Amino acid sequence: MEYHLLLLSDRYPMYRFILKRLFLLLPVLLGVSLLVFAIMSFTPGDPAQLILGESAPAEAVAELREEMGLNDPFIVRYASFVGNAITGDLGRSYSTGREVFGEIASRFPNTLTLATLGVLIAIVIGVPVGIISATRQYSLIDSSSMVVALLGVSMPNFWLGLMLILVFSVNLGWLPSGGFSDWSSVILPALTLGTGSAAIITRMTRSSMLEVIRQDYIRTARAKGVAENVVINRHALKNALIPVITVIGLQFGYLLGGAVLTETVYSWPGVGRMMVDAIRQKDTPTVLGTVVFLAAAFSLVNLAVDILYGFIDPRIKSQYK
Amino acid sequence: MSQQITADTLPEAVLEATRSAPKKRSQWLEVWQHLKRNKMAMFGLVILSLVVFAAVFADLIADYETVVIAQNLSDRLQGPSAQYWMGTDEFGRDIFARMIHGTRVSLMVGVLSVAIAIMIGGTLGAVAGYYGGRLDNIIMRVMDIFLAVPSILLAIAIVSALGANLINLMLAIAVSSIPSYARVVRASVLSLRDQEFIEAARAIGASDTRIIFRHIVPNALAPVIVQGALGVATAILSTAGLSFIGLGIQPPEPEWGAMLAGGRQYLRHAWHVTTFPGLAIMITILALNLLGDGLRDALDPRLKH
Amino acid sequence: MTTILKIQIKTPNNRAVQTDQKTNQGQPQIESPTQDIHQSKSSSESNQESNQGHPKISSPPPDLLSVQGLTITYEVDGEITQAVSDLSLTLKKGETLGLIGETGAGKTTAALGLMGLVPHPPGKIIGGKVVYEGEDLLQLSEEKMRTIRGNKISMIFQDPMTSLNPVMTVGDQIAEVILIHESVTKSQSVTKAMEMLEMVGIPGARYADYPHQFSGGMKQRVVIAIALACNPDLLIADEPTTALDVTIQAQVLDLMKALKEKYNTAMIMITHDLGVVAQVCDKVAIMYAGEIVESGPIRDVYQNTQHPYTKGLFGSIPDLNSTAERLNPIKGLMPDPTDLPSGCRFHPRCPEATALCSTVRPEPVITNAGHSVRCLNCQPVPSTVVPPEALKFVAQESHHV
Amino acid sequence: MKYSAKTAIAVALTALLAGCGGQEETAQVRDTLIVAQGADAKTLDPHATNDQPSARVAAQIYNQLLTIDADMNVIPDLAVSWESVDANTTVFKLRQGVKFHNGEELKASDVKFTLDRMIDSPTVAHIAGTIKTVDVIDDYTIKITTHQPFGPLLYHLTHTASSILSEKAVTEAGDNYGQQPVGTGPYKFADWAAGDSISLTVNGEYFDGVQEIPNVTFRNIIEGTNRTIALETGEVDVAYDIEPIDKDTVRNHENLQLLEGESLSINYFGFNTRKKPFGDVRVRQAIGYAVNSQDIIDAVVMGSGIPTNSSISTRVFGHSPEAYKYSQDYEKARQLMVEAGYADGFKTTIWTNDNPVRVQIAQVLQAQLRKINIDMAIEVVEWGAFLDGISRGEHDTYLFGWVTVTGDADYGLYPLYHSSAHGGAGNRSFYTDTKMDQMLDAARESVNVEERKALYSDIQIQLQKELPHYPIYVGIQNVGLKKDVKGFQLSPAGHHKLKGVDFES
Repeated sequence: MEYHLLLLSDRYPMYRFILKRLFLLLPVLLGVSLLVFAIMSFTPGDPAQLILGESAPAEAVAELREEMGLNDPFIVRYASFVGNAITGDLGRSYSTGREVFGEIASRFPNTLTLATLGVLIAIVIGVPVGIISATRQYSLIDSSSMVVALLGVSMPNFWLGLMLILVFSVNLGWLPSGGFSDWSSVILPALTLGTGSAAIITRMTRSSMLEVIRQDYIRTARAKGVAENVVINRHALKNALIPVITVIGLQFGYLLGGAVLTETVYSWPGVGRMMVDAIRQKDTPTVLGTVVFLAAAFSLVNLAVDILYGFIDPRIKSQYK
Repeated sequence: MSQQITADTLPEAVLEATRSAPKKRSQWLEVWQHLKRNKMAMFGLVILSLVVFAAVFADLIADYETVVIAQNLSDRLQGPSAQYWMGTDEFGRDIFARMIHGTRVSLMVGVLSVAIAIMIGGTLGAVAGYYGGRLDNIIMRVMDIFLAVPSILLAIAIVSALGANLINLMLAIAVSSIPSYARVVRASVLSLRDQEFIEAARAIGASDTRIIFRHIVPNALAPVIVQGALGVATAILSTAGLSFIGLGIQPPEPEWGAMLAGGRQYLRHAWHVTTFPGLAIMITILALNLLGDGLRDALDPRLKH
Repeated sequence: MTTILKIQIKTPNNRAVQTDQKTNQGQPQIESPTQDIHQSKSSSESNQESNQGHPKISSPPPDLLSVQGLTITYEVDGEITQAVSDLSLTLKKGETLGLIGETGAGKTTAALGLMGLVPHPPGKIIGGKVVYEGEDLLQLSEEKMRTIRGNKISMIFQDPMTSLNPVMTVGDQIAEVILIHESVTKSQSVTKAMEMLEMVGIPGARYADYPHQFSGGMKQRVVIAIALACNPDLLIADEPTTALDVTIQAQVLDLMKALKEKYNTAMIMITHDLGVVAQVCDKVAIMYAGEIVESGPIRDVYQNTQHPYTKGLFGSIPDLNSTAERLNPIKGLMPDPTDLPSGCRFHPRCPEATALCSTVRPEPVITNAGHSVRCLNCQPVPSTVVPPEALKFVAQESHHV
Repeated sequence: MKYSAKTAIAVALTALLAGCGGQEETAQVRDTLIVAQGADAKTLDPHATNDQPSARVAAQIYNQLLTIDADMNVIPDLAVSWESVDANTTVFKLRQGVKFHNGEELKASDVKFTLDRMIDSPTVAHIAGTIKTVDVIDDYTIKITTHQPFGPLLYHLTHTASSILSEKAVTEAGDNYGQQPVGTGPYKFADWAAGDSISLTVNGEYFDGVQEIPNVTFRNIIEGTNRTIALETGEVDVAYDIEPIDKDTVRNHENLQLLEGESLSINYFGFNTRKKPFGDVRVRQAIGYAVNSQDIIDAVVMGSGIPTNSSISTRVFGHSPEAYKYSQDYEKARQLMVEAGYADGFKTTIWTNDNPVRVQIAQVLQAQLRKINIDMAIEVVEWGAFLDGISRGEHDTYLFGWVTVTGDADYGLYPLYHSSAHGGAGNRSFYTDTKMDQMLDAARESVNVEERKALYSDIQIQLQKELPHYPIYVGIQNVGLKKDVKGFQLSPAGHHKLKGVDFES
């Protein structure tokens, strides 16, 4: 997809490429943190008031503001955040008093588990359906599997989640309705997340596959007498996977941070939920920590995807070297 | 005689057929012709027409003041009946009437938020792509930053700073999709920028603004339209999501997402409260997706037969 | 079936037979379509008779490939495109046929038709036969057909840049075809693939390299190696040198020529380069708007060009046997294949067109020049040349329009 | 690909089936009481927060000097007795031999440390009220002195924010104390999976008897519907705050029971008396006659509320039954509107945060006020901005709630109506009335129970006349439990103590 970025690294060894990408990440993270800091500072809502609750006398609020350093100029506060962040200190949550980094670290595995399983489900559904759909374009199978795949993305996530709970927890009693007890509790949330991504992966696989099976080298393979399923699985799939992997990467990144509704429905203790709660509590350190962390995770996933390309597409790999 | 064929992947005769066609018909007519043959896309279009129809004639179907927002607390959470086709909600309001009027709001939020995003994102993308260099770099890095900030934070920020009303809601949804339109438009502009007809326009002394808006934008429109159709779907879903976390439309205005999110506690006791808005959202979004996919196929010569 | 072929052999090619048949009927020029259909029906019956009547005509080498009335359409957006109409040709072992035509004339589609690779949908073979070693390929199961593709009949595609799978090593791509068609082990196929590489002038050590590491000419050599790896009887080369730069073109062409001679492979060379045809082909067929308008032995056609289109084609090429005095391109464009002109498909552009040309569809005739031409203005040679039995057979082939 | 896809599906299905099996096995062992509530605790440092979810957990870990019984009487807890030395001074005798979870013995120094720390904490200092000094008399005796006489002192000492901490534990833990709480309560802190659950284990040295159930887990189940579902599926034993619509489901379920009780919380409709036309008492009264609380209770909370005549619940000390109770009377309302010069009504807005219950209340109010030509737009404001906006008086009218956690009228009335508490401190109606200020001050400073009762009665009567707030209803709280959970008692303040809860065997 974005080959031009990779081309920049032509003739550099792989590690230089990675370093360069990590280096490019810094200004984005700095920009993100500045934007978030500004949003948190200049939108209504006083963190001190929120901490103290509904019955806080004005003096108490003022005192707390002073104590929290909220009266310092914006630049001073931002600089001190960045200064601390560089040393790995993301500060403490306004509302819980916990170290932000520690809490992210304790919740991130949950988010990662959920996102990984969600993406796996999406791949298991999306890639085969996309291939079948593409190889039988405009057939009944194509139309019906696309409609089914699209239904996944057409349902508001929380609604789908509630329905799944009703079916699998209440009526069938097979799976827990929420929380994070054992690994069976991850199935429903992952399914909820996965169906949305499955539709996107299906669509991408289908259109990528449609494009690839019209390529000359597929005709060459057929002209060689290669059996059709081998044409698809050996010759077409690997080529078609490159844009699909991009989408999978994007979806994975998106699921890492965008699973708020699902996390709420299933009371899943993830980072997304933590972020939204923090936003609503005006808990600036937590918001900054989670957003920056998720943005970094998102970028790293994309970097991993770019590296993965190299293993699939030798043309790209040669550019790393 | 043969240079053109090297890049193409279809048999010559087919290419010849598609190439000679525009002589007879305008480009959009051709897209329409292609779309017309895509059953799924037409299904989507029919659904959407019904939805638009409902939106346009909502007032004729049910009066806003006396039916849509009128509470009838003695008829709370009634199931579907001859009087209330889709039952009533927790205030005894007619869900059918609210669904019909909700079409307006849902569509308006969907379409306008996408329009806002296209206008802002498209302009930024066009400028970035057309001028390139430093400006491009700055614009796109800022877009990257916006892309990395969770849309929910942007939405909450806008709603809490500017207040929760329809316009701000649309703005909140639009903001988070600006970067993706900027990217799409920039990519098309980049591919168009150095083409000969642009050179020609420049040679006859057309201004940059004229070149961008008269020559580049119309040609970059196709991917934006596809993205836009899918974007409307996403916007409707986002509205529902924002309603879920409590930042939806202002009550008592009916809106599908808000009806769905608001009715979720009745899911097990009064199925009709969430089922109808849920189905409406689902079918509309399905229709938008089918139409969007159909448009993509129709606009992308590579996927044509 | 076989016998039919044998009968045909007596004539220089199908076209000749056809011509005579028309002449026999008397007034081909004013023949109406209905009559044509009648004729076809009756002739197909007589075909049966002729089949039985001449079972033992024999001797010259049999045709390796005989294509009869191949007709292929594309359906795009509900519009039917006649990509190939009523195409017939024959090829003997070792022979090379040049198929010439402008872009869009239907050459590639015809070739894909022979391979059974017309993309379906949108393409569809709606009539004709492709008889290869006595079997109609169009009737074969896909599975059976696969054993022929890449094995007995191979194809070289136009653009080497896109013909190779970018994510497989070139060696694997060669070895694959060997592994499919020959009962060898994996390692044997690798050895053979390396030999093939060497044979097309690429060091075997480059087996594990990927296509993007090769130049265009080298890639085409790889494609040739794939095509020839199983020692096919027939090689279809679809503009194999068009995408290459001029110096490389000659090398690749020489290579193909050498290999073809070495293995005695028959070849259909699709090209629009008349020079290439002159260099390698024994026979030539010129296509226009999906039809073969003129065909015959290469010297015949080059030296005694009959069809106005062929004349124009030669006229548009500088200095070819000084047939034309100055560069003289053909006016107009190829017709829209979804909306072909009535009568002769070339008439709107033809400098020699008469009123009749716009209404009557010409059938191929053997002219005085000794080869087949599809033009109303060309007088057929007297009917005596062709035995009547053969005529009947050909009549049957010509009704697929 | 086909094969790998099939395999993956097979694996997923197996996983599904295996998952079901696994769950049944774990349900066998009953050594843990699982309690579900709607949010995770923020911190278990009682001085760092004042939110209900935290208090509900902290209530199991800590004790206060005094506590309130189910009938709202102040009874001994860590203090066995107390004595009022003078209007400003009270002396408490501590229970002896009480051990903190870290093994330290409770001493008067811990109490002094705790109360001093409380006064210093901006979050909870207002609960410490007017405490001036805390003096250690001996290891088991402590003297609390207030700035001025403070009637509700004893009630304030029952608040979870007044929980007694171990000086040693707090000092050792430093900034992390909120995640490593040490108390004297029946359960001690074991583990905290942030955002998910908090585990407690039984305190084997609890002074008031060791609990039967060895472990308690507080689980965070955000969606109300899902708490009921978890209760039905047996994933939890106790679920707090069952959605009104789900109450019958729980009540009628063969394995479940529902406990309900009047709470200390009130929902009110407030008017910004600084803004036109709400400065006019006739307009406020007109609204009082236009509103029908029962309709709101029925429509929004399915009957889980009691129409009221006061800003404090009947269970709060000082509640007066004598204050005027408005009932819907459109005639009277319209007449008052005419008198106030608003015969044609007016346009206004109501602010509410995004709490669905409040948003729904706003919609019913909107419909009811339309009857007297008040066109009221609903402004749903995000919590932070809401609190900020109404504290600054940007609103016309607003919906809010108040929980008189201490159980004493002072806590429920003083911040809401005293002119010194304008804005964030509680008086978001910006109600200003010198006489009201005087009465509130007098009631606060009196240490005479009867005198206070009389004063509060006058205050409430006056408030219903003035109507700076229209009190809509007193909340009825509920808890859903499995039938085999015995001994559970509702605490009116909402932080139910699990002491004495056991499984029926």
